[in-house]
Amino acid sequence: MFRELNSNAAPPAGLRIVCALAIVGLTLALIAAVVVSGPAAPGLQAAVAAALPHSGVENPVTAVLLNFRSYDTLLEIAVLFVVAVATLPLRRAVAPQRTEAVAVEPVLAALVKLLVPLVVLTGGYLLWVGAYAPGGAFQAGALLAGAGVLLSLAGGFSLAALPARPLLVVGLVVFTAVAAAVGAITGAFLQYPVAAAGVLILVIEAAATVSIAATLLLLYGNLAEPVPSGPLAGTKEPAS
Amino acid sequence: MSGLSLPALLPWLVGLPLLAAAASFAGQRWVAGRWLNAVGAAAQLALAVLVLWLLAAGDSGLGQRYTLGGWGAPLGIDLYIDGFAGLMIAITAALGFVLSLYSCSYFTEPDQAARFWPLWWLLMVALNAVFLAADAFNIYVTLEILGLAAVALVALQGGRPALQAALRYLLVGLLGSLCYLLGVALLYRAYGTLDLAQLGQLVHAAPLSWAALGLITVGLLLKTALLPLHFWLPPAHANAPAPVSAALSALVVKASFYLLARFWLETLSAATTAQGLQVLGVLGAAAVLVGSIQAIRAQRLKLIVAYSTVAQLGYLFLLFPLFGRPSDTAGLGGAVVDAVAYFIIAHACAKAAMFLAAGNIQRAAGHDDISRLHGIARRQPLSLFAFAIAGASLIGLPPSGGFVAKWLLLNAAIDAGQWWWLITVIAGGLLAAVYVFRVLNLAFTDSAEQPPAAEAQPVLPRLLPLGAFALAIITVLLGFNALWVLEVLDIGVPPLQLAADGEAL
Amino acid sequence: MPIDMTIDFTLGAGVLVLAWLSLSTTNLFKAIVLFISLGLLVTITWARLGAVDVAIAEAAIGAGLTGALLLAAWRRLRTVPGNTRRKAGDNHVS
Amino acid sequence: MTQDLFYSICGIALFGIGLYGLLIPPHILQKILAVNVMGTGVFMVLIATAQSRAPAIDPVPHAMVLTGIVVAVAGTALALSLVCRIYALSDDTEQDAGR
Repeated sequence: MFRELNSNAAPPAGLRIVCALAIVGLTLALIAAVVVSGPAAPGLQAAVAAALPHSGVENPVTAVLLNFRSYDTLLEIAVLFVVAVATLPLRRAVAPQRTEAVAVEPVLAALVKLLVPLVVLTGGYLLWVGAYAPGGAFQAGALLAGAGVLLSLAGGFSLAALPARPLLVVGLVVFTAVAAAVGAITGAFLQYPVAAAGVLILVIEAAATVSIAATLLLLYGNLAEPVPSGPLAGTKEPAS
Repeated sequence: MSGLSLPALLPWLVGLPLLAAAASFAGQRWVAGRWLNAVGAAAQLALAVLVLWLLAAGDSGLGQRYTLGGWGAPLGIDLYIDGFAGLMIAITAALGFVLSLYSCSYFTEPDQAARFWPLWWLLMVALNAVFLAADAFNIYVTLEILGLAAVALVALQGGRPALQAALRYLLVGLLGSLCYLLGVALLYRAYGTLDLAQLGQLVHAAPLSWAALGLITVGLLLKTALLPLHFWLPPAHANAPAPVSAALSALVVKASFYLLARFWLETLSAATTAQGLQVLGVLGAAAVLVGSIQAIRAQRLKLIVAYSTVAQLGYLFLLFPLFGRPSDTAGLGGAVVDAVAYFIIAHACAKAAMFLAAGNIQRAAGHDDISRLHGIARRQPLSLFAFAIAGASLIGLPPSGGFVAKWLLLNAAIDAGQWWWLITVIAGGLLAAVYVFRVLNLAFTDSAEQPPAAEAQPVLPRLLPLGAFALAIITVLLGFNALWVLEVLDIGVPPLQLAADGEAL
Repeated sequence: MPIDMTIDFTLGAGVLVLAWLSLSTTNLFKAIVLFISLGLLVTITWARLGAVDVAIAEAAIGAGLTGALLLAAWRRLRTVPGNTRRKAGDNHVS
Repeated sequence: MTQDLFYSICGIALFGIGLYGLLIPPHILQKILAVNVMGTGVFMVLIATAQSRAPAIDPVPHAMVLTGIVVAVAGTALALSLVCRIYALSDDTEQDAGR
């Protein structure tokens, strides 16, 4: 089923038809289950609205992500960390030695120089505004990563120059540390004191933003500039 | 009560390995520091033992909840521990400790070690988080950590077979997660909560419940590698580094099985049917037979052990038909759950011992092609001995954990009046004997054209055979300490049901 | 309201058609571009359903970053003729 | 037909299309795309469910989808890096295709 990595041979028509019929049947059954079960049950919006004044933020989605269900978000940052660890190139010595330097157009470079501070600023704004309106750490982190991609495209900087390890891990460390520290004060892991909740959430989000941006940038960098990694450290394709 | 309260320790079962992951990542240039990981694993073991002890000493004999963030379900997320969860955490910590010690000697190349340890700790995070989870969406996130960390660990070895196995494992894992998530989405649509206990009270037999149950089941079966969906497991488990194979077979597949048991027998039990339970049992029985036969036919040592995992997982699914449909939301307990939980633990120890032994042999011989492993017993006596003991446990020979586990399972089958499962259990034992003795037979006979001293065999660090041996010893010890394990298991089960079980016994 | 339903049906049908085209084409580059367009259409859908937070994340991560990753991978698969197979460390477990 | 029911159905259909794409098409990159399409389908069901409680929109599914999007990009990135590593190791991808 998942055997072929890269073949262009289509599976036999019979198999495709059986597969398609099975999936159509399954899909219709699921749709039927949803249709016959009538309107959705009342959700948690009332509970969220009631607890929102004690959450330290005004945006309900941020309140859910970073306060009510912050444990999920902590583990989600751990998911990103898994992928960062799994793909982080280990040997700096053989880092990118691209012979053909990317020919950077002066217009593009100038445009990027103008654009990047703007993107970074927008990222910071998104991070801050997440407490009140749509926005937050993940959106801000993605924007910052976008700025990094732009910069590297313009040849402005090399991803290998970043102090990657501390940046990648800071979100997880700060989040866990705050979770444990507030636990010592309030008695429950991840329970912020109400008065400090807004500030603590902003601290966590700022650290998370840095790690998210660094991770996303790393993931892009790994694919865009082929750096040998891990056990394959010797198998670098010749720079031709 | 003293200042030590059990629930307050629960978040540390997740927090401690999380911090260890971050620390081992930040300090990965420090080669000598790898032994600190063993210290961390010892701390995790101590924590798990403390939790188990407090759980067993608790006067209420009830499961314990912990509200993260102080909100409480359904708005917040809770952690929940009962006897079943406690034992899973304990076996995770115990195996985690032995495997960590082993890994300190196994991963000597700095690059590999630097990547292994953070991933290893994240695997521990995910396992503990799965066993403590009380929230359906939280389980999705923990399953993703578990799946991605496991894939990254399989890929650690490098080399085309390992990478391809990892890629297939990843795609299957993602498919499983998404099926599970769609099931959770439908549950939330129908009942408006994600908390497992609340869902357990709200769920009733309805089309949307059945759809959710089906999706969750398929998703988790993919991750547990039950028979028709097992195709990804042998290559992934056989091509990973030895301690990773051990953890995958012993713990990771059990995590999704644990969730299946929770969903079928607790949370969604109102939506299950007796036929569905029987189908799971039949698939399990088929897995025992097919997996064993493929193990007999396999040509590589680690592949034999991996197919054996497919077979042994099949036994676990006898839980479903034997447990039957609970008349009310009674909690997971009783003789059948005891038998299956005991089986999980016994198999975890035996299979980990086997994978470590196989890994030692592979490292010493430079390959694990069993047609060229003649006389390996002379060169790797301790590893072979560990393999033999673990094999005896898989077959179900006394005195071993595997013997007690099968004996409990047979009793449960007779009590449930479903004697036909006996055939599977006995046939599975005989088939296991065939593949275990096939290996032992080769290992103890010298082949004619054996060049004894022609190739200098690398000397393994002392810890590697000792690790395998220690796990084999634990497997035997388990056989002598069954009662204590069974007592812990009944925590969180209402006394009424226990009394009923007592009469049945 | 008829206008509302028109918008919804257009969005829904557009999403399904783009998904199908993206997965059924044999041209990889086209598939990726179609997938990115799908992400943008989905972003509009999220915004229409009142999920502005999700829409921002989808545009930035779901469509933008995933698209960039896919294009980068596609370029590597196309341009790197992986002909430097190293024998050591490759086949020792096969 | 209400808006939330319509988008729930679209979401499930998207899930089905993705599933077919995961099982059938020839190229690994398209399988990775297919997983993402399936994910989008699930997200659509969740967002439709959140919207069904209008005018008060339920933020919990939104938070779940935000988490899901990040998890999806993590999985995608890991898959792509594995694909590229496998590709860099192979002489001839066609030759190993049938294994």
